[in-house]
This record gives sequence, C-alpha cells and structure tokens, in this order.
Amino acid sequence: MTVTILLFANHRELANAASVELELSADANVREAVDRLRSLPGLACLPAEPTVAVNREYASLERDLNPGDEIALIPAVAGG
Amino acid sequence: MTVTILLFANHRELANAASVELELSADANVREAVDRLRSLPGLACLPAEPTVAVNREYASLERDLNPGDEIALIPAVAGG
Amino acid sequence: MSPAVDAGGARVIGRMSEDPIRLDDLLGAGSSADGAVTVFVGRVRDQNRGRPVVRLHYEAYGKMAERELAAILEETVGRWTLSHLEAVHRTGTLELGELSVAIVVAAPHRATAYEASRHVIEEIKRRLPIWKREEYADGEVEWVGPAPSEA
Amino acid sequence: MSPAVDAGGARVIGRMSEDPIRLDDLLGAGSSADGAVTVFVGRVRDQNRGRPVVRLHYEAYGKMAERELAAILEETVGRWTLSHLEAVHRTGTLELGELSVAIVVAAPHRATAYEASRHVIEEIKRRLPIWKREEYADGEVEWVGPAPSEA
Repeated sequence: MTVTILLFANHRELANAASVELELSADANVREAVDRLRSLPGLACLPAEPTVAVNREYASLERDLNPGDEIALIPAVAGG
Repeated sequence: MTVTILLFANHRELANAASVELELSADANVREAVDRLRSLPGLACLPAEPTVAVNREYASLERDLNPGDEIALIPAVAGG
Repeated sequence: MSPAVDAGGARVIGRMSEDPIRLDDLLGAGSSADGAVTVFVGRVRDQNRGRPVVRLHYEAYGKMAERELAAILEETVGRWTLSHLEAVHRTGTLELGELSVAIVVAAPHRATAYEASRHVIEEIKRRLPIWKREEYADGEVEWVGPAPSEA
Repeated sequence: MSPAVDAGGARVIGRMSEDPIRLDDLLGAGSSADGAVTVFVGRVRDQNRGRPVVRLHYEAYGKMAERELAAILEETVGRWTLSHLEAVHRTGTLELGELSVAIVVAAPHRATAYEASRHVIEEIKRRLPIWKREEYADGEVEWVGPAPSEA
C-alpha cells in the first residue's frame, strides 16, 4: 500500500522534502514506515522513538496503517 | 488630644457622617477610640474587633495614638 | 494620581481612576524582551449571587488605596522578574459591563506573567480599602468590600 | 480557518492565522455576566537563552494544528465554566515584538479565568504541531517546537 509521510522543521530541511510517499506491505505499522525513512538522505539519524501523528492525531508507533494514511513526523526540538 | 476617624460604606451611611472628630486622653489607643464611636447614633453595633487603619496603614487596635492621627474604620462586608 | 515607581528597572504604575479604564492605553506594555503579557480585567457583572444588579458605585479611601496599591505592586515586582506591571482600579459610578479593575504584566516568561497577575488581583481584593455599593432590581442595597479570600 | 464551536452555551473559537493578531478584535469578549476576563499574549522576543534573535518563522502542520487547538479548547470549556474562550496562533514570518499567540477567556469568576487561560497555553505549547525557526545574530539557526513541559 501507499502512504504519505509529512516532514516538518528540521526533518524537512534535512530531507530537503516536505513529504515522502512510501510503498509498504499491506500489514505495515507506523514503526516500519519510520524505519524505511531512515534510508533517505539526511534522515539516517531519526530517533528510535520519534513522535508521530496519523491522519492528524498523535499515534503510537505500533499503530497499523491503512492505504492512503497521512503520517506526520513530529520533530522533537527544544521547547519554546 | 484630637483625632479624626474616617467612616466608609455602611458605617458612613449608618452614622450619616464621613468623618468624626474625637477628643481622647493623651495615652489613648485605637481600641479606646473605637469604643467611643459606639456611643454615636448608628454605630452601637460595631464589631468587637473591627479592622482599622492609622494614617493610611492597617493597624492593631492596641496601637497608641498621637495627636492628629487619621484613623479609618475598614468595614467588614461581603467579599467581592 | 499616577505614581510611577522604578524598582529594579521595572516600570510600575498603580492608579485609582474616576475615569473609564481603556485597555488600549494599557497594552503595548513592556519591551520586545518580554515573551509573555497577561491582562486581567474585572468587569461589572449584571448580577451577584443570582440577584440582578441595576447600579453600582465604588467608594474608596482614596489615599490609603493608592498607598496599598503601590505597596502591592512593589512587593510583586520584588518577588517576580517583571519588566512592566500596571494596575488601575475604578472609583465612582459604573455601568454594567464597565471595567472595574485592570492589571497588565509583561515578563520574559509566561509562568511569571500569570503568577504575578493573579497575586496582584488577590492582594487588591484583600487589601484595597474600596467598597462597592450594589443596587439590586428589587430595590435592596448591599455593600461589598475587601475580603481575606474570595474567588 | 475560523471554526466556531458551541459547547454548553460557551462561545469557543480557535484559529491559526497567517495575518497579524489584533487584540482589539479579541477584547469585548463575553457578556456582562462575566466578571473576569484574562488575556494571555505571547510575543516574539528579541533573544532566546541570551542569543539575539534577528528573524523568526513559524511552520505549522496546519490541519493538525487546527484540530488540536479545537480539541484543547473543547476540553477546556468542558472542565471549567466559561462563556467565551478564544485562541489564535500565528504562522509565517513574524517581526520582533509581534504577537505569536493570544488567548482570551471570559468567565463569571477570576479563578476560572486564570486557570483556563494557563491550561490553554500550556496545552498549546505541548501539543500544537508548530515549529519556530529562529535565526540568530551570529547567523545560526535553531528550531523550537512543542515540548512536554516548559515555562
């Protein structure tokens, strides 16, 4: 299935992209999508447990994905 | 000595006066001044321990008075 | 009637006012070093404990009120790191909905701005010798004044 | 971009805005039954942790930010008795001193007005997917974003 991953702030700058489309197996969860992202240039150093949202809601890395899901990586940066 | 007692809010209405001048003995304290006020029409029911200020500062009833002191009775009413 | 006190570089203003309080005159407080500004406004309510209020008058022991307000503000800038602290309390006859008190705090951080603002209004309510004469729709009158604790 | 939600009679408005925040548009909130109004304003500071800031840009995950903001406001009116709750957060490039966020709460009593306001800003800082890109005088850049706890 195809999912979209949105990138923001330092992630967006590091990857030089605001979004990425990934092709995943039908039973993939969020963690597998994030692991795939680590192969992208600039994103090798993503934290082991990044904060994520699925379809505009904070979600667990164990959440199962559905085709067309909109995943967002929420960068952990200094608080303001 | 002569002191001035200022009356506010319900005290002022009860006494029908915004201030009262009292002639007191030279060693009088605030409590004696307040006791004298009770003889005025409308002020017989002043509480035993009213809140007072002397010369624009909250003060104890035991505070000794000096000639010309400005005493204020601070009415205890419902809080707002 | 507009004492301005400088305490540790902070701009501190306390006022008793017979004229309406205009928020526009109070905002723009502090400098661009201040990340947080809180404004508290007390307004004349149209009822008190369920009784409709039709008219309202604030009577103050004016000179003591000014003195206490200045003391509250000085204590507050001494306790928190603030760059601007301003408080105005109305006296006289107010219409329903008019502002009775306004407090503006500018501070580098928001925790400070909230805490200092809350402290000032609690101390004002506790210590300022100001009494409110409320006239109700049923013709009765009640005096409301400073109280040790009230929310 | 201006979702207005009615929850238990309260007027609730949450907005993300690319345009400057004007306080005059936010005040006058609530009815004359509301004795207390608090306004919190966050402003762009000219420094962060001692480093002079020269430019600043807010980047948001806009649709999620709107959703989270609406959720925060709904939770807040559900927990406190409020008659008016409004919050606006800026996005885009801001000048030093410009307002980044504003929260207006009108409530019958002041304790409520303070607590609800503080709750909203803490939740905004914790949950809203908005990141601030700070450019410093020395040419360096830092991203600042939502954080579990911050004062």
